[in-house]
Amino acid sequence: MSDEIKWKKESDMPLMAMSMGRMTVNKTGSWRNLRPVIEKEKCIKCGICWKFCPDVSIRLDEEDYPVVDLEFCKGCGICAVECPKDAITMIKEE
Amino acid sequence: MQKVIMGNHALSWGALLSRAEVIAAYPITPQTEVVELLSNMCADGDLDAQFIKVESEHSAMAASMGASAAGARTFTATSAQGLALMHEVLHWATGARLPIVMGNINRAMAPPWTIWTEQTDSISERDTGWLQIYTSSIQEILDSVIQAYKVAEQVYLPVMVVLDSFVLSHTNENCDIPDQSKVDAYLPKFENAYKLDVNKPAAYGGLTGPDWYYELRYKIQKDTERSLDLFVETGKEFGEMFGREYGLVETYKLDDADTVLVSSASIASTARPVIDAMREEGHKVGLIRVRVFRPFPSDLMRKLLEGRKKVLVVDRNISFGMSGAFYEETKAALYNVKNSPPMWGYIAGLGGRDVPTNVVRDMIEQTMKEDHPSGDIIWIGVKK
Amino acid sequence: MKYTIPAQEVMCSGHKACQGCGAALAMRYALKALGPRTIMTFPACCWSVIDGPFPYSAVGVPLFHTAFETAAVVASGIRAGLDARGEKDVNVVAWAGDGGTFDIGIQALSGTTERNDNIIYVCYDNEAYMNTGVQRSSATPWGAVTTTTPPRHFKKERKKDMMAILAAHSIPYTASASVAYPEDFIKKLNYAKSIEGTKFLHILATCPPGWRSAPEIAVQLAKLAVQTHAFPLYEIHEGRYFKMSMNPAKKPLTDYLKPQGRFRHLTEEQVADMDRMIDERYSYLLEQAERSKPYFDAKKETK
Amino acid sequence: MLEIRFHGRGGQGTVVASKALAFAVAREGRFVQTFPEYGVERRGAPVVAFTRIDDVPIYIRSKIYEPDHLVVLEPTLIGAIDVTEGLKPGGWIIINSDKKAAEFGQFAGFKVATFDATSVALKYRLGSSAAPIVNTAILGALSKITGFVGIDAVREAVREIAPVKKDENVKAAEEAYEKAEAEQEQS
Repeated sequence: MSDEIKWKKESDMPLMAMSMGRMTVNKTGSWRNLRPVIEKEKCIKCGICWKFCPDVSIRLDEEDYPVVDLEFCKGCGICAVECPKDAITMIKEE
Repeated sequence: MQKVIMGNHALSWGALLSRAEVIAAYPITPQTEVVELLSNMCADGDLDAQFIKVESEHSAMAASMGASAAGARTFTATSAQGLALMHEVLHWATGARLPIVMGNINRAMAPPWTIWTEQTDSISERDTGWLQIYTSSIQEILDSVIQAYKVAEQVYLPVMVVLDSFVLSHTNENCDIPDQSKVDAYLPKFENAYKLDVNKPAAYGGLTGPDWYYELRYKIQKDTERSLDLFVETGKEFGEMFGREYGLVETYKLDDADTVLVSSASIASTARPVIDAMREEGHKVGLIRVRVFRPFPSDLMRKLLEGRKKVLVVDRNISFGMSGAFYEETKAALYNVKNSPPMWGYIAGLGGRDVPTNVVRDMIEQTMKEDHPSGDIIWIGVKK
Repeated sequence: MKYTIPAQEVMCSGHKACQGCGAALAMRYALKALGPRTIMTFPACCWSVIDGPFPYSAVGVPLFHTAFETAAVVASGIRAGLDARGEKDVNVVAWAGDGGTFDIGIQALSGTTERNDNIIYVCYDNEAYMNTGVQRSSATPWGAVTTTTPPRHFKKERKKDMMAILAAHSIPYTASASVAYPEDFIKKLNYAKSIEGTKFLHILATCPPGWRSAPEIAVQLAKLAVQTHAFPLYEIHEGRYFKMSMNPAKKPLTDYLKPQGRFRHLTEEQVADMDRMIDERYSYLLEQAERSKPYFDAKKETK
Repeated sequence: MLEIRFHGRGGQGTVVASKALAFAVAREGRFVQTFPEYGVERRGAPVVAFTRIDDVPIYIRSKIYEPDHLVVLEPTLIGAIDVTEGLKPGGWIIINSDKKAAEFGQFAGFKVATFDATSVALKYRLGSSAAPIVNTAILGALSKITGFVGIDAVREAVREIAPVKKDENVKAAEEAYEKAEAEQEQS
């Protein structure tokens, strides 16, 4: 349900302003100036970065290491501040 | 079942027979008996509905929106200041395409404080997208609530059933209360295809830009226009089942009439014996009672009025700086017509000023006497 | 890994919240607790925009956008509609900002609460009208600058005590929570879910643009609000019995104020004034909690 | 069409009297319309109510200015207001009074009948002695005197409309029906 909805005419639309898809069509990664980079060696897999991400842009892989979804990460930097091991650094986007 | 009931109770009975599932209402004179009877109907178990006793009319409409959005058949009632307080959410109910039915008792607006009848309250809401039925008898009030749901639920638009304060709301009259089983057959249980459903999560009413808002409004207009046919169809079907047919307008002795009185609600009702009396004297006068005001039946009015000698429209409402609403709309409908008759626009009965037969007669006679109306607005009976 | 909060995500990425938005975090946590069998209604608030434009939505649950002052009563209506149709196991949640709760929506909220309608009302409080560009609300704290309370005329009125107003309706449960303490937040929502009646949650939601603070310290600031006693976390049961959710040793108020541009104009004296107000309120809460102890002890015993 | 106007004081059951008459007439299969002159009058103030009766549906929706008949539930109103205003010549004036009809000499040209509905109301403890509710008794009297409606229909209507003391109200109507006499004073 994350595909962009493209209507051509009014008859394609629902009766009222009713959502037909999810906001995952909106790739908020383009908002970012700073990008979080995770140093796996320092990571203790506590999940705190995952927990405090307002954009649901960090998931934990099979080994519980955090992975940043750069398609959506807005680069707010909360993960870097909250990380108890300073394992996340915000670096400038090119 | 034959009963003598008051207009307000006819609204309650209409809601009961329509099996309203949620009622949210706030008391206001002259509407209180509507909610009192409904409360008792719920308390006695005659009506299996949730009754939300809200803290304002604004909340009455807002709660109705929530309930209707959740898929429940929803009823409320108000009047005048209460309706005005709802204004914002009246638009909301339309935009959200919620088939709510509301009774509105036409009471004049304050200040000064007043409780007597006038249509300016509901006329002020004519642009909210609510369909409006103006009733003229106790029976019609009850029947209109049931028909209102039938139309509302097909076009997903809210309907206002309007009645005059006191002249209808507090008048007791013979009324046939139809059998529940027959009403159930006429108005089956409603399944809202767009209800809030955890199994089909969707957001309703989210921010919409100029790229699609325009089309959403187009859809409302199209469905509002469609409701014209639906009012006719459902009114006919109602006639077949219950022996009382309803349409967009009611005509009386119109066929060969060269002078036609157009009015609504109780004034149009009082006009009937006047037409009878004048017909007996040989005057070719006829009557159109506009029942459905929104959507305005422009085509039908054109058909009925084209080529007549004279038309007078009597309004119990006023759009200050212009004229009466029924006059405005009738005139607008006839504008591009070749044989458009001259049209007199009378303002009568504001604030509950009684409009007895002799006043109706005065307006018809004045119209017959003059070649052309002297202006856009003619006040009748102002104490000068 | 042992998750301290539910793993399930109902809210999705792609929403339109600002960087470091506390309101977005609040929604994420709330939906973790509430789950997909939830229907929400939003009045005008940041979330009217955050959720995304038609035809998209981020919350993942049915949502009715409504007029500014109607959230509580629309929730009442939804509940009545569901009840009328026999759908009992759905959470009905009004989700509103501080403007829609403390100011324009208080009448409808009072009505819903007085009827004790079975809904959860969540106020995510970012302490001003952030959606319209940071104008003062009655939830704006004393001392803060907004676009309608400029530095020379900063807000001179204290923040309205909404919890007390709600509690005065004798509703079963009112609680404050913070995006900095998601476990506590979720625990409170779980409790709210488990009981009938109107439940009110007051969430402090950091707003980096409105508070003139850096987005990366959003969670830190929310934490400091609790640690400096500016935004205490507590519950009120049955409108009378108070319980502190935590009682941290007080950190200097300036730790909380300094990183926020909205308090930058305050003199040392003014900060001291603010501190006194905070202490006054905090000690009142402690007193209430002390007084309420027998109630909670008895509750524990009966369990 | 018959048009009847009721005069009384707020709290006496004037509006209910007009309604009860309509209810009774409707039970006989005729068309009725009844409504109070709506104001914001409180208890004790003079009130007016109207009933229309016809064999065909009633469309006129204005007040009654020229009633065919009058019912006066409160005799002290006579003199205080012009109760006969607009009354058609030869119309009935049914007055709740212990006086003889002949004593209402001012109503020349009308048919006057009196009945002491207050005593009957008090006997059945309808209302209080300060404010007896006389409507059901006066209706019984009206049925007997004018024949506008049969006592059977009155009985049923009273039972339907009386909020409390249904039996007592029915008895009051019946007793009034038995005792009332169509004595008239015409001059």
